[in-house]
Amino acid sequence: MEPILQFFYNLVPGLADLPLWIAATIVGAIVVVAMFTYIALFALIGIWLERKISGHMQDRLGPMEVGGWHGWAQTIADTVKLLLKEDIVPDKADKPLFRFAPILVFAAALSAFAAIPWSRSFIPANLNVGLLYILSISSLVVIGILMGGWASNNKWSLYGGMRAVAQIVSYEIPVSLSLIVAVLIAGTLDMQQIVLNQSGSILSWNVFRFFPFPFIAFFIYFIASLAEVNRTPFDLPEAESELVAGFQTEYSGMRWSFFMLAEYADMFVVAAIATTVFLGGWQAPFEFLTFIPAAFWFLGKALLIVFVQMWLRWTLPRLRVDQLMYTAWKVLTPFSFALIVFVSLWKIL
Amino acid sequence: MTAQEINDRIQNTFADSVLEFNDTVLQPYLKINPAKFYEVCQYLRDNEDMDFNFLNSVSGVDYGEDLGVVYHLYSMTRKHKIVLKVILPRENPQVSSIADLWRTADWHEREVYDLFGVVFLNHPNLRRILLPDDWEGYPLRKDYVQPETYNGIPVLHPDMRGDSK
Amino acid sequence: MKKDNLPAAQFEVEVPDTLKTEEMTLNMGPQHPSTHGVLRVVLKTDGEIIKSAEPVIGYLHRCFEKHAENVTWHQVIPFTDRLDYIASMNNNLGYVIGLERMMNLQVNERAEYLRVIVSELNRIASHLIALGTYGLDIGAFTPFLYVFRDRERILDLFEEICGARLLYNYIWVGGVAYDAPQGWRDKVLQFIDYFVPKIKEYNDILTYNKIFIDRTAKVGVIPADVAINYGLSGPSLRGSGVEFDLRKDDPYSIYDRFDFNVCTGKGQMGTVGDTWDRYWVRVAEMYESAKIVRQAAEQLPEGDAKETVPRNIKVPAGEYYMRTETPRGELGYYIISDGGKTPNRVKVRSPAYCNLSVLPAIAPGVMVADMVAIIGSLDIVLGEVDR
Amino acid sequence: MGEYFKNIYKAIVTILIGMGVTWRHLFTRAVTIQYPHVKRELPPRSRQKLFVDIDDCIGCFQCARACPVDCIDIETVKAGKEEDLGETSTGQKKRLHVVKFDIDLTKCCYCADCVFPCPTECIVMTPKYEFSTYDRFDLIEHFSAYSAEEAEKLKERDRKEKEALAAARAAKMQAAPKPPSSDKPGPSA
Repeated sequence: MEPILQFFYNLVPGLADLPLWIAATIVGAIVVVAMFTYIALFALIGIWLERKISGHMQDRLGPMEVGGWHGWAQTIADTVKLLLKEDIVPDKADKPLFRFAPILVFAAALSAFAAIPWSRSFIPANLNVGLLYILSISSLVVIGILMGGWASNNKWSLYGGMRAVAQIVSYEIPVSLSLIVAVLIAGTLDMQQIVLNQSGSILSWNVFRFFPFPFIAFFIYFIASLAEVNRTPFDLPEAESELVAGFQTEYSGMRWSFFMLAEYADMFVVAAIATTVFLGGWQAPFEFLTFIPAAFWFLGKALLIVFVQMWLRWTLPRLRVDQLMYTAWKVLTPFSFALIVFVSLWKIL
Repeated sequence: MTAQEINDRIQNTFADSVLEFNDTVLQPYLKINPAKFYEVCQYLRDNEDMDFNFLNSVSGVDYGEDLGVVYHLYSMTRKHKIVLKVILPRENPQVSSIADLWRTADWHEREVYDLFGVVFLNHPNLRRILLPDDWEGYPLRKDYVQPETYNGIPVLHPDMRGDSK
Repeated sequence: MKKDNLPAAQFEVEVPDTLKTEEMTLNMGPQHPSTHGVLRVVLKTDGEIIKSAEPVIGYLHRCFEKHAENVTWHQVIPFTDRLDYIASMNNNLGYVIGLERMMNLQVNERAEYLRVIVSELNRIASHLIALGTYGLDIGAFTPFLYVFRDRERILDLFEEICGARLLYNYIWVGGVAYDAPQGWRDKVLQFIDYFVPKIKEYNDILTYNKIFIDRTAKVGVIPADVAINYGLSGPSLRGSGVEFDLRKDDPYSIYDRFDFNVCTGKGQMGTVGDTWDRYWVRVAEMYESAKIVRQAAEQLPEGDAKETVPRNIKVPAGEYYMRTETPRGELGYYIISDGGKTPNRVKVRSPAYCNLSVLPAIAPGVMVADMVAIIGSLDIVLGEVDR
Repeated sequence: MGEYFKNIYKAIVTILIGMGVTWRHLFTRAVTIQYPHVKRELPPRSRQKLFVDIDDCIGCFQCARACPVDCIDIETVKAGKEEDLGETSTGQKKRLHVVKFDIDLTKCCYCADCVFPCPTECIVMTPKYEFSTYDRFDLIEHFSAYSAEEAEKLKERDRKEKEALAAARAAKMQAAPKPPSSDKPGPSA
């Protein structure tokens, strides 16, 4: 928090005179609101982009009406509609859990933003175990999903919730193991430090160092992270052709939009982690491009990964539960273990 | 094998099983004695020369005085076909089920039961299939009168009810 | 049943006696995204594994057979459109040929060729939908829109020849409702030239996708003898490796003049008769149908397609069971005439109805996700199942 | 083990092939049209809304009889002896007032079976497809050239004529009981 506090002290001179805890609370609130706004904006733009990308990939145009130019206001209109919808809680649902689940899911997604470095100075919470923090906080999502699935008192939701638990818990392992490959190279869990370790040209990014091991690790991380955020081909928890809508079957309106928001926030989080850990974070690919702000590079790389996530979604069919488990336990996990061994040996030698 | 040969074989194997044989029509048919029906079918399926392995369809027919069930059989190996008819009385029509010979007959017979009220003896699961379980009457019989209500809900179109136009 | 040798259940889990488990009854449908209409399947599941499945049908029952008894011979044709609304041309054809055989009516050559062209185009359109929705069932959305793109072109052709895009009422007793307009034949040939390379695209994105193969191969295996015993027909039967196609084995119309192959499942990706084979038979049949359309369009004779359409349809008393090969299988019309103005009875032996009846036999032991794959591979149209 | 690696290889390659297909499509032109702004020109045979050129209608009931769903409702009144209703464009003499010609488009199944039997080709299907309404009853199209009052008047006249005819016949019958002649009953809906 130090750099940000410093940044605000410079911005608002009077702030430094206040006691630290008040100043920190104010700044913290501002950052949280900013993050929330960012997530909401990202979800708005992300959903619109997803619609446009899927549209064009399918030989159509996607939304074209609302707002004029290429239907840019479509998601805004949809959001307004969702917010105005009646809040329905099923009669036989476990009401407190049902109400709490979307909040928990969203809170988990939001908290993960705390440790993501946007530039040299802007990182909401510069923890020295940043990576560990993100991994652990983002696994809270699964509790929210199970809660929602269980509390809905609907068999399809239950299926979705159970699938989500099995899937996300399994895929945590390849996710963590593949990140460890990069951690081994960087020698730290501090997100900012990992980025700083990769300064220089594109070749000093983790993904290209010790070639090809971190490259494969990046690949494994990307696949496993798709499963973490329930995207195709791993969208089993919501598999619309099997489970109607999975854990969110009974949700509508505002509560459902929280799930949606969390999904897009999670998409961005995993992309941001991949960027930070493997793709040099906010670093420019070449020295002479450093005049472009760091946040641009960070966002650019993260959004590129988000685009690939969308691209895959509109290309691939869905796996079955047993195949999902096979992929996690028999392919991704052994491979990431092997990578850890190879990279450690390389480091030792 | 022609229909005539099939007829001869059946008549030789099962005495008075064939009540009528007609090959002057487009598709020759045999009227089978309901009492012997199951045995004849079993013979038709299992006999090497017959080998009727495919049951095309089972249709209920209302002939006015009687009801009938018509079976279209085909052999994929021998490429011959035959039509079997069973004539049943209007009151309490019963014939043995062949659902264990050709499993496809299961649903076909349920349909005939549903729409004509023919009871298939030894059928594994003789329930209505197309209509709701609590439907009354058998709609494809010629003397069927459409009820005015179903569970208290008017079912006839206003034009047909005659109370408004 | 003597000939029953269904494969052993795919997934079996040993549960120790000390652990108390319960079966869950799950109502899949009538409103469910992948039951292709209003089919309801009552599933008994043990976790993800299905113990038994019982299809419940009748939600779309529209009393076709009762209707047919109350309208004139010709007026039945628009109702046949609505049986299998994805392949209306083929539905018209069966009924009409049945009547023509009863009336002993010879049809004009040009009309015969037009009939073959439209029914084979409709077969392609129907298989395209089967492909697209199957992709959708497995979770791939994009192929669905690609097939619709190409299906639209077929519908455009139909709209040009008969004015309707879905329910054609085109094939009439004695001929067809309209002769082909100027230049229609060339458009058909152009479409075939455009379409055949497009099948590769579907194969690239769906058929040979490893995930798709994993999802469909070795799932829902129907051995040949079981398939025959359950009265399966069409691609579902041929997927089990039975080389049986009414266009070859019991030819009607002028199908004996064309050169085409009967495609059967060979178990390329797993076992013969699995869902991938049934899917693949449809893909392969599109090539064959395209071949037939090309031949028919090239040989299309000049003439008046409406020449032999009778003004009044007088069907002599008698009965006939007419079966034709629709995209879903053997569609049989059992027509009984008493010589009057209206049919005495028109019974429809619908292929989807018989194909669906195999579901309880192959469902036990598969997963919920496989259930979707199996229903999709049988390619049912509920309009035809329930009539 | 070989199978294991082969599977992974196949998965990666086929996924890349699939991604290639969607990537190519990302840059191909959309095949859809923006419907309310762009409208497709329908072929002339397109079977959409029914239209009746009532000036040509001779009230022969052929279309109503051909309709499989009974959505055409016609009522006619015989023209008087001195009345001349003119001719249709095909040169047929009109002998009936078509006082009612309603088509219930909610029932219509667009099969075009009514179009073919029409002797004067006055009932046709047009390529007009945008006719949704807020009220179902607006979908009942009234084609008759007569207003409700005129139609009522004509029907009243017809009824009176028929009554008079029946009375005259009854009187005749009483005078000389003969087997009733096969009179043509006026077509009724």
